[in-house]
Amino acid sequence: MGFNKVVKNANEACQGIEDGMTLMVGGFGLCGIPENCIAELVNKKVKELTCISNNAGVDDFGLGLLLQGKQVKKMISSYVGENAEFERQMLSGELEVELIPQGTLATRCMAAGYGMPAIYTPAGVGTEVAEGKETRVFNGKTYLMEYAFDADFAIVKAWKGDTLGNLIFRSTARNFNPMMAMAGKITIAEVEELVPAGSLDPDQIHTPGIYVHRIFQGAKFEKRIEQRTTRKRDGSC
Amino acid sequence: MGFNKVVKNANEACQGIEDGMTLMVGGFGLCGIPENCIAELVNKKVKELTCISNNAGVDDFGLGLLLQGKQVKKMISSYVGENAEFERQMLSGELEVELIPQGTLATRCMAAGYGMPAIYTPAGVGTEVAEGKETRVFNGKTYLMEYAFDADFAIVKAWKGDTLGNLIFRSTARNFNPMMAMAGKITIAEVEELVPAGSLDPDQIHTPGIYVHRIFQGAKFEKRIEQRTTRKRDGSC
Amino acid sequence: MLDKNGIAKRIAKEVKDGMYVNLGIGIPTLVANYVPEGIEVILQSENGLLGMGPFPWEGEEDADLINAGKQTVTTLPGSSIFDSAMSFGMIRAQKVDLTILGAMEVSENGDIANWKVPGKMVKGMGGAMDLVASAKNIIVAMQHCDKAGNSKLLPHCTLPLTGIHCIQKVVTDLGVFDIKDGAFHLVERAADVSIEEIQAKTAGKLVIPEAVGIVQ
Amino acid sequence: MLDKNGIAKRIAKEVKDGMYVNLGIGIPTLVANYVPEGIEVILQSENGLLGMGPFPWEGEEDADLINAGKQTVTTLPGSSIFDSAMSFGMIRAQKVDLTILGAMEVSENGDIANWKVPGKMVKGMGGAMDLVASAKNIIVAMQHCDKAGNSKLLPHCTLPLTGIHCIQKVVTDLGVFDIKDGAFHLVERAADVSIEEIQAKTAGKLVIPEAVGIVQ
Repeated sequence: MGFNKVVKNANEACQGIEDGMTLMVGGFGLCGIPENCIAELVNKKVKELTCISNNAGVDDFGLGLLLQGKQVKKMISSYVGENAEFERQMLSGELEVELIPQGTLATRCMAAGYGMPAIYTPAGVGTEVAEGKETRVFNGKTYLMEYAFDADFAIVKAWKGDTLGNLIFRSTARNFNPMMAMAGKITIAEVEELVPAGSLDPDQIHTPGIYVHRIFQGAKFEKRIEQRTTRKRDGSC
Repeated sequence: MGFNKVVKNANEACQGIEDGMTLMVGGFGLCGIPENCIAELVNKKVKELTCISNNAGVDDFGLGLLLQGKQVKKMISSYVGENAEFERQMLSGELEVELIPQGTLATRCMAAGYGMPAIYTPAGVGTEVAEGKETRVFNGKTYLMEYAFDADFAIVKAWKGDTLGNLIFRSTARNFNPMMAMAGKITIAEVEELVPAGSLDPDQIHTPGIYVHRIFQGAKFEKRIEQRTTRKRDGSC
Repeated sequence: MLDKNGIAKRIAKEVKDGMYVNLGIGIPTLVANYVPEGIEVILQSENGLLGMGPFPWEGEEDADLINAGKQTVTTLPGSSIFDSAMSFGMIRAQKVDLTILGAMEVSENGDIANWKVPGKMVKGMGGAMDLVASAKNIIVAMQHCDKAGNSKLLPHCTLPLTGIHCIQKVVTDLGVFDIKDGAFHLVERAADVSIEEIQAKTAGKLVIPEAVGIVQ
Repeated sequence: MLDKNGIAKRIAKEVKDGMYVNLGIGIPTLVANYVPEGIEVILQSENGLLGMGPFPWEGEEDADLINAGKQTVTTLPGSSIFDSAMSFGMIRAQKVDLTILGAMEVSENGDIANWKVPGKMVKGMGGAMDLVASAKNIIVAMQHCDKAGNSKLLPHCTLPLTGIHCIQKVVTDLGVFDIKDGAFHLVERAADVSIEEIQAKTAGKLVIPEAVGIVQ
């Protein structure tokens, strides 16, 4: 009854994700990625996926795991380095890759979430990204028209979430997650901590629950670091 | 030196606002309006203003005070009731009024803040709001193209702000303030409490300081209530 | 004939469990009072509040917490606050399941006029044009006739439009009407109102099915 | 000839007090180390961080806090975090005052190529196309010639473009060049580099003013 958004686990959350679907997957690099749902998609062996995600993970983590299983037909990303299997599949033609500017990717997600069918951005004007796209001049500057994305599912990772689907992200693990959360036809959120409705300050919610259809507390978060850079205690960099 | 955004008071904050300028003024009704700057604009007697604001205040508060002083040439709003002087000036032709849908107003502010020259919205299609505007069909639905606003100053009110201009809004006093804060060529923020940089949680900042050029703690906030509706203690409405 | 509360009560039956609902000012606001037991809905107020609660207790009014009608309200556990751009974003993206609002006129093809009367002071459309242009499910609550006795269910709206081809259902003091295929389809009538009276008072094309229910 | 740190040090002089700055990967990142005393800047990282601090102390890395190069970083007092849409919104709206990035080629009309080499694995443009299309003030940091000795300051870029007519200034191991009126204008040369060498190694149109400074 009511707003029954809480599901038991990633398996239940990913019900209905089928071969050939388009998925948005949150995260920047390995930061803020929905680890539990990605693992479930690997288990599920769902195939021919189109994944909209800023990056494609590394060989043995993140979306790289789906690539290992040859589950991805097409990646729509802004940057896909750091992944040998990705490179192999791309060069062999097994994997279709559409590279688009990072801000364009973010804004096309936002457009979907905000019910705007298209947006204008100057990113890519005069480059191969502009090929086949409509351009338009406003105030003397040329912009490309870019369409809102259309995703069957959006899978995001948040820090805290409540039973009504309200989400709070932590630090730069926010990145693409809020826009994707808004943009999915069905949005799945995995959270580090699931709390009762009323536990979160209404002023501090990043994603209102209206956008989130299923929510669960992830069994485990590895939160792998891609580039561990530190200062040594002696003061040098 | 550095990021010198803190100004003493409304007088200093409003330096440079001149006759004929276009101002965005935050707030919804009398909720979340920059009371101190409005009072300063009255003192300043600056005239021929174009004000982009969802509402026009009431006769003796909010933007109504500027109307009393005949300082406004044009209002761009979605709803302007509750204001007899407004009505008089509008009917006499002294005041130009452009009424636009509330979501269009919000989104045209956002577009300015996000560097998007125009957006598409279905609001107003087939109505007089669409007159003279370009329409376009996406996926079988008709949208109007609406341009980003262009404002000389945006004047907003926040709950807390820090010396670097980071803002946090409280409850529904948020409304139009964040988008307008992003959209002004120069953005002035008056806050109930000005705190040192580092006092606010980076994850919980609604408006990053990069958008805010001047900030001060308001001398006094009346926070008038327009429609005081309550439940009686005996349980009836 | 249904009074305002009767109209609100009838509309409340259209509200399904788990819906996000936006209620306009006037009769629509009353709908919240009649949502049946066991049906949970979350109210969206387009000034930036999801999970609108009841009016505050006397003395607990918060100037910073109002609804789109500028009335002091409260939050509920699980409420969220957002800016106006996100608020209308969620409306445009059809995340709000049901919109209930008043009207001056509705036409047989689903057009609505509810914001402007030529010659009278125009206050503005507020969020109404956004709501009617975007919502997937809109119910209009209004009186069947204006004060002069003229039908408000028309072949074409005579007042400036708020939106076109957008209204699916109208509930008036006389009955319940679905709008489809360019006509008002009578679904239910008020207990003390005859089909003849409805016919007489409906200027737009009216379809009377074989079975017409009674508004309960 | 300037080494990488020399290039970074020279670019740091272009950084003015109170600027919001976005630094690309490589030499641009080094610029932060040379911002003069008394000059305060705030670094924007396009993955959603304003006020980027230094790398964390060993053992204090936070997997949730990285920069656009995916390196672990820290926040500073007054930092703010936001989503990618707002991040690129502030870039598009030119709220970021200065962008410093690397390049494979720059042309005399300000075009830049820095994301793709045909025949090689293409990793993607990341945020570079957004940055170069929007920033009002862009400085390129790069080697003057590629490993084969070919000039990277060209009449026209030969590699796929990242952006057009967008670069105002280039700092290389040989000197400092303003791009305007369809030419590279030599502003300063490295102390041990002759104007003749610069002329020999610059394929694009080069303008040598009467007075050419020495990079300090």
